[in-house]
Amino acid sequence: MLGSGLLQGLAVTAKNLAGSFHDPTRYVTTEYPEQRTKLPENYRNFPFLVHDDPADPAGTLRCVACQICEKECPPQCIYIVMERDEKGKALKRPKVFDIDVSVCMSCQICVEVCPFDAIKMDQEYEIATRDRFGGLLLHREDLSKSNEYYHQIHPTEAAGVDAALAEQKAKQAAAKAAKAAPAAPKPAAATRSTTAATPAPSPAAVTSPAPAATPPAAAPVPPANPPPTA
Amino acid sequence: MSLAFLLIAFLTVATAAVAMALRNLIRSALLLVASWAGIAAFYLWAGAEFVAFAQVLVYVGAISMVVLFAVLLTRPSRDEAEVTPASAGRLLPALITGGAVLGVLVGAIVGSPLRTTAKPPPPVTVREIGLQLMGPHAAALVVVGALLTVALLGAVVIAATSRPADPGEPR
Amino acid sequence: MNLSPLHLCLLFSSALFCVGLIGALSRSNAILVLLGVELMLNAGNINLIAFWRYGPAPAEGTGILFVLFAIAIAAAEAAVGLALVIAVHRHQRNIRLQEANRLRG
Amino acid sequence: MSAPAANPLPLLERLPVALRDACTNWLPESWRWLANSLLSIVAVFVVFATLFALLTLAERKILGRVQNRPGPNRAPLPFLGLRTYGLAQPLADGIKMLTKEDIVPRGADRVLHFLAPVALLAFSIMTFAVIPYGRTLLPVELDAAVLYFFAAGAATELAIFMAGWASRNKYSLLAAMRALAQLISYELPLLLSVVAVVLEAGSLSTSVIVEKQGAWLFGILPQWHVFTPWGFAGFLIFFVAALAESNRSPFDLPEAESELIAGHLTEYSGFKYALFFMAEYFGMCALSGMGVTLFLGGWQAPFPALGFIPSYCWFAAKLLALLFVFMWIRATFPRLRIDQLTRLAWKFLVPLALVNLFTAAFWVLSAGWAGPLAFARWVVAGALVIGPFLALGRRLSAGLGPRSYRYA
Repeated sequence: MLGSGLLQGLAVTAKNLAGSFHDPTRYVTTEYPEQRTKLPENYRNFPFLVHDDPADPAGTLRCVACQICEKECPPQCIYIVMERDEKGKALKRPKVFDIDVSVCMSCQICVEVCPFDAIKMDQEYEIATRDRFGGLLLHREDLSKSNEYYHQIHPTEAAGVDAALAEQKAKQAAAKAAKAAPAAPKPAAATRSTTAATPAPSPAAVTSPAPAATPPAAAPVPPANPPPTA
Repeated sequence: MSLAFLLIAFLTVATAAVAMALRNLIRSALLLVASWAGIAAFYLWAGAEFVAFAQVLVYVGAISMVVLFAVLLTRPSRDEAEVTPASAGRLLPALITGGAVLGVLVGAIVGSPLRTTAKPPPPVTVREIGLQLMGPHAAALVVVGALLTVALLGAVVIAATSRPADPGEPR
Repeated sequence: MNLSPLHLCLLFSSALFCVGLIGALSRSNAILVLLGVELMLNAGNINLIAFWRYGPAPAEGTGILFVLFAIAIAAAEAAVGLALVIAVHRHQRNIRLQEANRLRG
Repeated sequence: MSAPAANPLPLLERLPVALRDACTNWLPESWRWLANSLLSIVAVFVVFATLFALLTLAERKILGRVQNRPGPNRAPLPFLGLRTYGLAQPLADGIKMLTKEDIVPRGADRVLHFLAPVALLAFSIMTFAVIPYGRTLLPVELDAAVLYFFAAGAATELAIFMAGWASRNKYSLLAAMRALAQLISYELPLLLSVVAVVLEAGSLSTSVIVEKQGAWLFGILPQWHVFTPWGFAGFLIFFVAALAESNRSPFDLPEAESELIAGHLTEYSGFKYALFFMAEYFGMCALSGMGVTLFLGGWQAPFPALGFIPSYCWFAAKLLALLFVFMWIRATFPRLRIDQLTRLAWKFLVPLALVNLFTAAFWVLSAGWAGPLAFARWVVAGALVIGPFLALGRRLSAGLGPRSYRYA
């Protein structure tokens, strides 16, 4: 009959109207500035630099100013100047590390190419600014964030990174020991992947809610690069 | 009350005159609507409430719409509704004729001793109008109804395009 | 010269009538001519109401009824007239009355 | 406002008139009517302007709730910082509208562009004059009140056309043409459905029409027109036509945002836009008020026992309920296409309204039937309503149904 569809439609909207008052599953709005939804762990937008010691953020940056990310960045939003001492010798840390987030396209390539796990993706999305040019150009100080913060926003991935770094450090120590004892054989590269699964004791892993077990596929496994001190 | 009448009369005639002289058809149609509304105001002033509302309903509500539709459908160019002003060859005879008619009418009106009653008119309620329409004037009402129906049908037939319906037209 | 209200009403209506007449005669646009005719009809209606109001023997509501009928007929006239204008425009792409001089469409 | 009734009314019922008299009693007799009329105008305007402000908020709130979101709830009260569920939103909107720049296009017809919103608002306010808001609250007692209402309402179409034409914008002009076509089409069923009421009541006066609906069947059932077969059908026709006449969704084609930007409102900004908005809501209120008056018993209480509540409260309650339905419908239905719109008017509503007129005539003629004949009266009238509805509805919806899509 003509009109029955109209009545059905009215019933649907009436149900919504009444339901939004008593049914929290219908009413999905969050009052944004006061209430915030928890971001999913894999959410990412702009990169930041990881440092290890909050007491000395500039000194413990993992970045060695190798400029790989600068070269790989598709929109070329990264600008790095390596710090040098007065004799011109490279100090392996950035003097300038700028990211123009108004240009950045959040592709995460810088994170994937970084051999030192020094640059990671942040979850900070409230970057609105009144300063059109300077406000969106982030400097080293703005970008530098602690490893604990990294554990907070990406717990699973950070645990994997920590484990890999710890293993690398252990291997370096072993290599040093092997150098000291010249007869010792070099450890096979194939053992890396198996040992990476074992959780390494890390001070930051305690704060992370997720168990630092096998890192998921999303967690970048550090590629087999020569250790920085080599 | 006479002042109100003079005001209404002046405004009505003025809007009508300006409307007849304008180049822009839309403006002249809208001014004519104002003029019709002025006539309705005159009816109100004269105490013919029902006629006044009927005048507004028919002229301001319906005829103006038809006029505006006709103007928009027959615009000379797509962008404006300007028309040529009256040419001198037509204006002059028209003015002479109109002036002559006006002179004759005014002379006749002023010169004739019209008997008028001082008493106010009998208040005619809607009920009485209805009874009159259905009683003594029922035949006229039927004729008017038939006339309106025929006129509307004729208007539709005249104005409708004879284009056959497109079979692919969406329902 | 002492003019009664009836005189004033009649003068008003004749002025309106002449405005309509001049408009209908002088303009060449068919719509404006039709509107001029409408004005003349309205002027006639004013007369009817004026005589109903001030006339010597105001019959109960006859003037009002006449005006009502006249309004109805004016509506019919406007509808047919404007339909004709539209039909003329469809044939000639023009509604100047001087050029609407062919009977064959 | 009309003279008080003969028997003394309760205090609450008399309150508005008593207040008005207290305000104007000190004036000489010859001036009092003028002061009274002015007070009525001011009162009506203030009440409906406030209602307009609250309706804009209520509409957004209801639309929000239907879409499972809260609607505007953040504008704080000035200097207090209290949010009060967005109660200050109309205030903020008003200030925004007042302070925005008023832009007139270069090619626009400046005079008409200015005149259109003013005329529209003026005519919409004029329609409020003849609605009886309560037993003693009728701004203007007119013998031909219903005719006056629709005459004033008809003039609003002209204002919409003026707006569309004066903007010199293709979208505006298209909207003006659409508005003309739509308003003419729906004027007819609107008037025809009202004629049925006039037939039954035997009067064009709104106060008489309301008073005729004041009896109670068996001492309990209200005899509003909507509770008769022809009245119910008439009310539905009236309501649909009123939706179209006030340019409300789903008939808001003249200002369809998705097709015509905003139709005749495209070139309006600032305060003129606010005037249009106000006029639209005023038109909605006036038509709802007329619907309440003609079909829903006006200010009459629904049950005799509830008569102690003042009549204007009943009127307000019915008006608000009707306005809520307006918003509910806006929240529910998608917009019609222009050909569907005109087809609905001419092929469905007009024939139904004409048949309904016959039903009403039958109802009036059979008023004296009693006993089993009264039952037959209901059956015949009901069949006269439902039969044409089904037949016409079948024709209207023939060939239409849920569409099936094939993905290429």
